[in-house]
Amino acid sequence: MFLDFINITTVSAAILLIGTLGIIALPKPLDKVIMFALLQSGFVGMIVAGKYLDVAMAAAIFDPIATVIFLIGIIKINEVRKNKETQKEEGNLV
Amino acid sequence: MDITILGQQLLGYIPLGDIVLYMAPLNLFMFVSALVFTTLIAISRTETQVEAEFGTLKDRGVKVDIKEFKIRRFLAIVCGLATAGAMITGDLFDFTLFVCLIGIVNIGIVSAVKQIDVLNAAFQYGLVAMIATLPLFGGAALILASTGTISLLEIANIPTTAMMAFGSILLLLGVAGETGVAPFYATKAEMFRTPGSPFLLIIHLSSLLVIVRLIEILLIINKPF
Amino acid sequence: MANILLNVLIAFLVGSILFGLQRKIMARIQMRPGPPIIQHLLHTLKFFIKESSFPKTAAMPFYIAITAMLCVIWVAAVIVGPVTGGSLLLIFAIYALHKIVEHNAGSSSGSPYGKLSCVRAVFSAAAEVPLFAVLIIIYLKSGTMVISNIISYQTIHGPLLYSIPLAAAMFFVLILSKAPYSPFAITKGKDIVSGYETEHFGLLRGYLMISESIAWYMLLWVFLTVFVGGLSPLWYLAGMIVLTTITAFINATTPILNPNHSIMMQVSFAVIGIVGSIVLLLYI
Amino acid sequence: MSRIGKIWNALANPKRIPRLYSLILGIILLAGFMIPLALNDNQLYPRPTPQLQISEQDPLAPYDRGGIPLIEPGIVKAQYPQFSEKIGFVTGYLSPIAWSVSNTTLYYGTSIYSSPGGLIDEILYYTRGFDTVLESSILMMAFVIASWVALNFTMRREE
Amino acid sequence: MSASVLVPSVVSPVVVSLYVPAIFTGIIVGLIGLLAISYQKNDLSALILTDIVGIGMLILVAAVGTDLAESLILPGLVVELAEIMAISEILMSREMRKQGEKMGEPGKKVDLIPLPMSLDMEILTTAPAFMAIILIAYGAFLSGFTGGAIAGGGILFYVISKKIRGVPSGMWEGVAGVSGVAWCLWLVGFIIFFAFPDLWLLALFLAAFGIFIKVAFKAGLVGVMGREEFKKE
Amino acid sequence: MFDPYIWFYTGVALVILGSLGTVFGPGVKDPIVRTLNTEIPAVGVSLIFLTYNHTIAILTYIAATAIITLILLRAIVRLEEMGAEL
Amino acid sequence: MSETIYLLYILSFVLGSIVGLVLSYRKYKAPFTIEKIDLLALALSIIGWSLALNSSLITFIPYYITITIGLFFLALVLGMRPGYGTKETFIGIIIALIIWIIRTVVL
Repeated sequence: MFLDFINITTVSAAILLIGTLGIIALPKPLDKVIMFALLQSGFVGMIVAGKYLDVAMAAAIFDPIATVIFLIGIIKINEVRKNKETQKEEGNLV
Repeated sequence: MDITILGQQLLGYIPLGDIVLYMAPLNLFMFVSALVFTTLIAISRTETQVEAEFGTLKDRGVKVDIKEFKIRRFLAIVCGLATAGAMITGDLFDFTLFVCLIGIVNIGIVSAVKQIDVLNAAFQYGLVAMIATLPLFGGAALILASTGTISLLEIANIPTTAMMAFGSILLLLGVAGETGVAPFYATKAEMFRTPGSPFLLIIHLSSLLVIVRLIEILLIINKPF
Repeated sequence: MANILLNVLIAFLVGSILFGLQRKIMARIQMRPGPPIIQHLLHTLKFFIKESSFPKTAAMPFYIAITAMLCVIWVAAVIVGPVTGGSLLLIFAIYALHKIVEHNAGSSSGSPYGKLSCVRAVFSAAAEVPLFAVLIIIYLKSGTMVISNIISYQTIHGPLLYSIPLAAAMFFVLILSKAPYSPFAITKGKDIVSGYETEHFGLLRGYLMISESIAWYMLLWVFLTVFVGGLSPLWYLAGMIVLTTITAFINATTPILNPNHSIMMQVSFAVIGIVGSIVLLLYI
Repeated sequence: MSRIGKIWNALANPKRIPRLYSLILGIILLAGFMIPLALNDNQLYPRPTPQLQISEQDPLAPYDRGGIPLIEPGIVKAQYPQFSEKIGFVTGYLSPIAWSVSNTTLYYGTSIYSSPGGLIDEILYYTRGFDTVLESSILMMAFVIASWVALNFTMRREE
Repeated sequence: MSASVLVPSVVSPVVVSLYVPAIFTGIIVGLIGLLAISYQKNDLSALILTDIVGIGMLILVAAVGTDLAESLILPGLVVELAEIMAISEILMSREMRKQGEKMGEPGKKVDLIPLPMSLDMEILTTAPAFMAIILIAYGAFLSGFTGGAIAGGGILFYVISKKIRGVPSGMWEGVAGVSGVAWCLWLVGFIIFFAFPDLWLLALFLAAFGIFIKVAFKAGLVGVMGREEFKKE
Repeated sequence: MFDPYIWFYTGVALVILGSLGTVFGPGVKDPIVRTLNTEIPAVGVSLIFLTYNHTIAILTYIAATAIITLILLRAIVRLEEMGAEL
Repeated sequence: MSETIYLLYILSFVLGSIVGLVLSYRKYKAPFTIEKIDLLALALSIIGWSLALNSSLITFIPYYITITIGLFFLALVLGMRPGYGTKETFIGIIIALIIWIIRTVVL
């Protein structure tokens, strides 16, 4: 039966692949971070399918940490770039 | 264990669990000389480089300041000890780890300087060292996979297969990258322009001794008959 | 003990005389009278009665110890080689140490010339690749690393010079690079005064020169032993004179190369030698 | 000759070295596709088939190697058992917390065996302890270097 | 359970059958990374790409599929982490010096644009303490390398999201000192292991917790480094 | 016995796709995009570890990846801030 | 034992060269000008080379002593200051070779 193929492993695999394609295809960093969350959830699903609950737990805790680190980095770099832009414009005006 | 390695009688061994450090004359010689050089470095001052100044007739002395001196001496001593360890270890993976340690410490010894060119060379050398972890550990893992052991004393009795030969080629490239020998020497030669002769000695010493040791290991792995 | 002393003395005296011979031959090729053959030896002895002085900029215990080290390692080489017939690998380890000591003798003085020589020595470490290739080829051919076994292998199968000529050629290039005034002698080129020896005076210079003489003797000895086989002392002497003469001819007629080119030339020789030797090993 | 000389000079530029190195390494890695590769199944420290222990509802899966804590050593196939007197004891040991965890749940084997005692500790600290000394030395040295550079050069300082 | 299930005498056939695909994957990944580096002009990109090469190495080691392989992965990981850390610092130091030279003051520090940290994320005000406590507790339970890395991740996260600016140098030295002491503890543990195997339990705990403290604190200091400011006293 | 194969080949796919994405993907000239893309092979390699039941290695690797990411991002931000031309 | 003998040879050669150098500097003040043959040097050279190459002719002294003495004499001439002693050495070598050929080939 076709439905037999729908279990936690295959679903997670599908999510992982979607996340992968999303991260690669979407050019904007913030979109990538969202797809990255998808990727991580697929990964946690995979570990759960392997019945290693403690590993899944740790992965689940580190998931937001990685995301936050990315967010901090992206926000900071955007700010830096914006600052540079304004500086350049000011320079042009002067 | 009464074994001869490459025609040399084993003078003794130090077992640390599965990792057996063994001492044949070659290994012992290199071990002792690495330690001697390390001691020398530990007790030496650094030299002052004299450079001519532009525009005047004066000379300028380039010195290592005390803070830099301390950290570099520390790293140099660690590097010397790592080299000494790499000389007598009887375990392939242990050897690769020693080589890695040597690589990172070598980068450190020059990273404390201030010349841009030297820093650039250190960075490029660092890149090579990082890339080299692939062949280094990968080669060791291939040898492990094909022989089922990473103890050199055991590998010495196992006939060579193509896979072991491939693994040892990777190992060679890995060590070449980590220690910066030919033809990847250019990054290193640039690093040698900075003052601090005793510390630079250890960079060069470690790479050459490790290469000699690697040749021994390659000969142990690849038997022509 | 007496045996060691004897061999070291022989190595020192013969090495010095060979250096002198080399200078003489080079001079004659260049239409100069040249110094007497004994000149290099006298030169070495002279430094022991000169005053020793140390540069203010030197890295202190290190600067002195390094010359002693150079002497010690070559004495060790004599012990491994002619005295006990030990492992070939050990001799190459000693050679590797020699490179290091040579390079740091240059840099520890603080002189810019020494420094340049040191940088060049690191460059020329690249030229040691053929050395290790030679080792591997010898091992693949004879199946042993012990000098006395290599000699007995050659008494059965004939000199290795005929079966692995390219390895011998690579080794000869190495010997050439150690000869003074050779196209590969970038560490002692006259553009950097005396290279790593520039700032060593008196006793220290004497030690350096002694070890260089022993080194030259040992390199030739290893070449003859490994590629021709066990010879009687007279034939060793003859072989060494022949090799010295050949290097003298090459040195007298070629200019010193730019450091990069010198290294890459050696590396190119090495590539040809290694590939050629492997092909020879496989198909013959 | 002059062209060769140019190439030789170019090779001495530090920036080209990592590129050159990776190119050479890549070419050599290609050989890996042509060489017959096979895993020798007679390995040290073998482990059961993946997922076998967990599907048998073993609370210590996937790192159960037998043994009774402090009484009987676990089974370990080391290289030189003669050099490790207490081999297997580390594997057989469970710390009190780990013991209680293993009695309550089936799916915490990894955590149990990461806590003191257990297989990885056996390998990391006992039979191959020297490796661990080295790897953490590598970490420490890298940290010394990085923090020294950071403190002295790259971090912004408020004097 | 029977002993043969617990520890078989040979590697299981599943692992053997997966070996060749795994090795090929490792080699392909390595190749992709290496070829990318070989035509990469940008130094920073080359640094990021070495990460990919490192992943190739991890696959090659993991494919052996024994306990030994697993314990060999850990050094590989550590080496990767350590080298990236050291080299990125050197890269930054180089660029700062370059900038300084461009401004005509060789060797002097660059005047950077002061950057206010405008991070008003909800997660950074409520979560850090909680998550850090969970991670540190869990890491302490795990101990060893793994525990160290996990607890270190927690400390790092906490430090990076704290609001105070400028880390006092005393704290840095203190933490580094503690980790040095832990290192000694752990070395003592090793010596006991080899010298007095009868005290293996003590040795085990010394080793496991020594390395835990060490790795955790080091990783925490990475977080300090990430905050960019350093208050010199 | 079916699961490990799915894990393994998903992992393989992720690793290869991810590394290709890191090398050629759209917008990888921007280092931050490149760093984000390296997360894909990291997850892939974790899946390969999972196949072999290297669970402790997974735990360590997850934590180490977070730290590596932080280090790389710090370098990227700093270099951008300086306006370095590499 | 044989190594001791070779050391002896080398030492005598070195000493001979040094003595030759010193003596020739005493004797000739001008560098590299004299074209005529120095009879003393010629005699020494012939004796030296003949003794060194044909030591077996003299049976009542151990061969190594004759060779040592021969080496000393030939080194005396060979080691003279640049420009001197060359012709004498060549004549010495030729005569010694002729004796050697007569001794081994003809007889």
